[in-house]
Amino acid sequence: MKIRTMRLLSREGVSNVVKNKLMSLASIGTVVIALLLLGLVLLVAINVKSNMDQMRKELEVLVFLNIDINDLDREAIKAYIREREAAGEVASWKYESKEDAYRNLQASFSDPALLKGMTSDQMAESFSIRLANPEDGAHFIEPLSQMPGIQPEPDGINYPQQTLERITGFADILNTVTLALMGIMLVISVFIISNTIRLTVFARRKEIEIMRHVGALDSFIRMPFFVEGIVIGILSAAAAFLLTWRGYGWTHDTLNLMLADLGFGMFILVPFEPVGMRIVLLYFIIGMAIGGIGSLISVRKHLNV
Amino acid sequence: MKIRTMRLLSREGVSNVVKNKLMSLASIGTVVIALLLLGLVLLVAINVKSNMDQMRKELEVLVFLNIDINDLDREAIKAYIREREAAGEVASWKYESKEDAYRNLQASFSDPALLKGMTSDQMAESFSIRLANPEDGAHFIEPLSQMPGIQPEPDGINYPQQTLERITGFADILNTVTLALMGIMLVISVFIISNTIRLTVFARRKEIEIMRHVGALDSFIRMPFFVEGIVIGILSAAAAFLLTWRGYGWTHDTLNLMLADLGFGMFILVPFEPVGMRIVLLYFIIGMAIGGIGSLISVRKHLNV
Amino acid sequence: MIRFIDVTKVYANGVVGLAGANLHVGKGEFAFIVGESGSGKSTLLKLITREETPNTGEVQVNGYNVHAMGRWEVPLLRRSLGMVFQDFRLLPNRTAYENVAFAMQMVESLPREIRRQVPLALGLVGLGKKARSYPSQLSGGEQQRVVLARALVNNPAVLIADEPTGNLDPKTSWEIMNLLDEVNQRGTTVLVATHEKNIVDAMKKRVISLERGTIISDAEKGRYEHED
Amino acid sequence: MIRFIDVTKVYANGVVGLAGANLHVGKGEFAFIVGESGSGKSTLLKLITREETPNTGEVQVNGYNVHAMGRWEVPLLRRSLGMVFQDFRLLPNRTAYENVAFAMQMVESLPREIRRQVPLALGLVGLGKKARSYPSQLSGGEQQRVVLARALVNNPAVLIADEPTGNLDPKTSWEIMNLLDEVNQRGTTVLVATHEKNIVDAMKKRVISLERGTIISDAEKGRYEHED
Ligand SMILES: Nc1ncnc2c1ncn2[C@@H]1O[C@H](COP(=O)(O)OP(=O)(O)OP(=O)(O)O)[C@@H](O)[C@H]1O
Ligand SMILES: Nc1ncnc2c1ncn2[C@@H]1O[C@H](COP(=O)(O)OP(=O)(O)OP(=O)(O)O)[C@@H](O)[C@H]1O
Ligand SMILES: [Mg+2]
Ligand SMILES: [Mg+2]
Repeated sequence: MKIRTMRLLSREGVSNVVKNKLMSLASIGTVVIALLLLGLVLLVAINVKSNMDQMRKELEVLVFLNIDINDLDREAIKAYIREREAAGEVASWKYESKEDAYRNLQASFSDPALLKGMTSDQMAESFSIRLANPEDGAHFIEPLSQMPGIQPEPDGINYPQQTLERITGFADILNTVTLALMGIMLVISVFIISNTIRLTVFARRKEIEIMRHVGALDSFIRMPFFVEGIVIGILSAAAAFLLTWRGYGWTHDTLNLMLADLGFGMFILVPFEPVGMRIVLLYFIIGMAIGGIGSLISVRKHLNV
Repeated sequence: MKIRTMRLLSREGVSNVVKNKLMSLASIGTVVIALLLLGLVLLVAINVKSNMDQMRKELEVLVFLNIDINDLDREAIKAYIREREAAGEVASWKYESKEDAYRNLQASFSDPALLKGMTSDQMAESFSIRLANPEDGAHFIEPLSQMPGIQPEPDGINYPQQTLERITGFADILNTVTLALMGIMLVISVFIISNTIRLTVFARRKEIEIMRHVGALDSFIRMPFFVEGIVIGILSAAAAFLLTWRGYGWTHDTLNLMLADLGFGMFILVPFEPVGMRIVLLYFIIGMAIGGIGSLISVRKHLNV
Repeated sequence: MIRFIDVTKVYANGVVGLAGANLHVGKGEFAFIVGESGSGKSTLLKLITREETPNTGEVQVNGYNVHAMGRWEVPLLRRSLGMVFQDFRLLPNRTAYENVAFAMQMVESLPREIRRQVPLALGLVGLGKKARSYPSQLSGGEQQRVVLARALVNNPAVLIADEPTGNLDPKTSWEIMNLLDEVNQRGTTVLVATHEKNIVDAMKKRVISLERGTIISDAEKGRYEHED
Repeated sequence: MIRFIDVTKVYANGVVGLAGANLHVGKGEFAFIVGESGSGKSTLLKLITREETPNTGEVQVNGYNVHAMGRWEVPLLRRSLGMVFQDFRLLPNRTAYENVAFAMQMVESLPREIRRQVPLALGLVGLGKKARSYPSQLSGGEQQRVVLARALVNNPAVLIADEPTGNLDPKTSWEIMNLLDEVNQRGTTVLVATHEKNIVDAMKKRVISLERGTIISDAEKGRYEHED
């Protein structure tokens, strides 16, 4: 195909988008919807994941020391934690003395009378440790549990293994569900779009017939439809992105306010910017792929007749 | 229009569904997707609402009595609660004696040593009351707070007003979001479907022209398209229902298991049966309306040419 | 029956289709409309069937002003007209039989009537054997004849035919023209636009000649080429 | 140039389009194909352009077996053929000029060439003034002539015309036939299916007569009605 023919046919494809307004709008509309569905699933997943990561990061290993622990044992434990911190396994840690513990207990009871007869001597000292990687809990706890001065099981070392497992399990489910939903949405999108394109090609089958009639090569016939598909893909991606950007911005602002109002301040929607680029890319790639490939497939059916 | 013409044209419409396989499948596919989107929103909303209602129902008014309360005052309070129960305002209530309270406190501490020096005498008796309508809390508490024998503010009467407000607020948001989403989905559905129908009518504009050519009344021309639309609506509704039923059944079983596994046993998906009927109705009504009205509108455009 | 009063049709792009035409075709008449390609024959016929509307002047069919009709009256007008046009216009997904029957179904004839009339009409145009063929399975001339059968099947008051023999060999053309003559004998007003010089000359009917949108002659027992 | 060897075409529904046809049309020849409606004229032409394929026998164009060609070779075959068919087949959303230019663009002619040739071709068929009209704005005969201009514009080796004057008045028909003769004089092989008895008889060219799918006569300087 000569450059000039290519240019001619491409221009043809672009102008077809304008000429067949009805069909172009139909196609763009469906591609936009398909992309929005994809984007919706993606954004929900990203947000849930980000919130869950935050929750995981806040999990702590609690180590309760014997009430009558000696300084040597305490320092050994401290040294162990410091060593692991140096190795990068511990993100941060905190020591709670007997006095701290008593004050906290006091604060948690509304009626101080209830603590009558209790003294700080009866409280246990403790370390609370945030791990860099919560999954490595066992690896960190194993040597610790052998050390002297720590309360016996089951109270000595408290690691919310169960909570972690819940979160991890939930994240796994979420990943699967997201992938499945994305898959379904993609299938639906391709279905809607191939329908639309098939119909537009069907409505223009006479045109294809006439092109063959005057001796147009198959590649000549495909070219305008292909360009048309790509253009529609690009326009759809742009529209979908605009809608997503605006829509998410609005949802982000409103929902974060509402969540804060209702006291769920720990849950927040992530801002759009960091994920925006990914979504732009996704939209344009999928939009153009769907448009281009969709039209090629649809035209082929009519070329074989 | 004579009965026989009506029958003829209706049969025409039905057989067109079969003849124009490509277009019928395209239309059915899009209507099914539209209905599924609606169904999805509806089912999510129903489930969240049902879980939140459950949570609301479990809210309790806690009334702590003075440690040195006399029998008269206690009986007066009990009488008040009974009276309100008779009036249908109280769903159920429970009395917790000093001994019960002590035992519960004991059970909540892993180390009984921590309760050394405390006796059941130091505990407060309490009533826990579930209201029939949690929103009426203030109305129920008002007279109660005037009665003697109840601990002074802020500990005396504990009603999780804040939790209730959170739940109610969340339910309000949910209602709005659901309505908005349903609206958007409906608009999207109508958009996708009217696109598809417009394209199918466009592809058959020659046919309409010929019908007009031989003197067919506009109503004659509309009839087959209308029937075609209705048939497509019905088929789509049936398909969408089947998919929803199966899909929800599967999700229900799997997700409830997972939630239980992860210890979120208090959250459960409602079974399909009670909402199923509503969804069938919704699908069929919307499917037929969209199909029928959609085709009438699309045909009209071509009748005016 | 059909009356044109100072009718002018200028198309949107400025081309003059018909210019100040005055014409009267009485009930039961037979008239040929002749003229070069692009002279306005089809335009004239389309004004009668209301596929086009005039810019000025009035077209009357049966005393009614066609232009002033409501949208809903157009089908009723068309039902009184049998029409054959240059672009054949058959429903592609119906057989020849079904295409003809369709015209009867649209005027709500009895099924019994339909079963009787349709084969008759197809037989008249020589296509009794092609009843079950789809348009795509018919030759150009055969398609044209199916259209003619469809136009005739309802015994219309007026038959409007635009080059009904354009794709037919001379022998078949003669048969068709004789058929139209016969239909005319039975009382139908017939208007035929045609290029068949031989037939026009031989049939000695009324001939209306057009040239660039103007009626330049209108002669009883006329000939294809008018004598000034 | 074109050769039919024992070619039989039976359509899917059992109708015989062509039966055991043998034919040779040499380079630079001019031949009319005549016969009643449904006799197989269009079938014969469609076998050359490969719109239909034969059941038995072989159709050769320029020595190549048309039936045995690969899909991708068909466009190349068509480019060497100029084709005019009964159903006009113009692109509805392009003007007359653009429709003709399109055929040149498809064979990748230079824009300069296109700007020169297209008006020439439209002028040849008498439509110089209608270049900017869309098909729907043209009369039946005008559309047919645009198709003819499109078929001629690439100077094809063979011109296949199926009733190119079906919608034309006698005068214009003569002009077109003379044009085809002229094209033939310049070396193009011309095959015309037609019903124009007067013209066929007057032009004294080769005439191939068909009857129910069979070639019943093939005469140099023949007449429309063959003499047995
Ligand atoms: N829709 C239209 N828009 C613009 N011009 C038109 C339209 N239809 C017809 N014309 C022009 O009006 C003139 C008359 O056209 P008409 O179809 O009446 O001719 P005709 O006598 O039927 O010709 P033919 O014998 O070729 O069919 C022609 O020049 C044609 O180009
Ligand atoms: N696609 C098809 N399927 C079945 N039968 C067909 C098909 N095309 C043509 N025929 C039949 O084959 C026979 C020859 O058709 P053809 O089109 O070759 O005739 P023709 O000589 O061109 O006639 P006309 O002058 O009316 O155009 C006719 O009887 C026709 O009905
Ligand atoms: Mg005309
Ligand atoms: Mg033919």
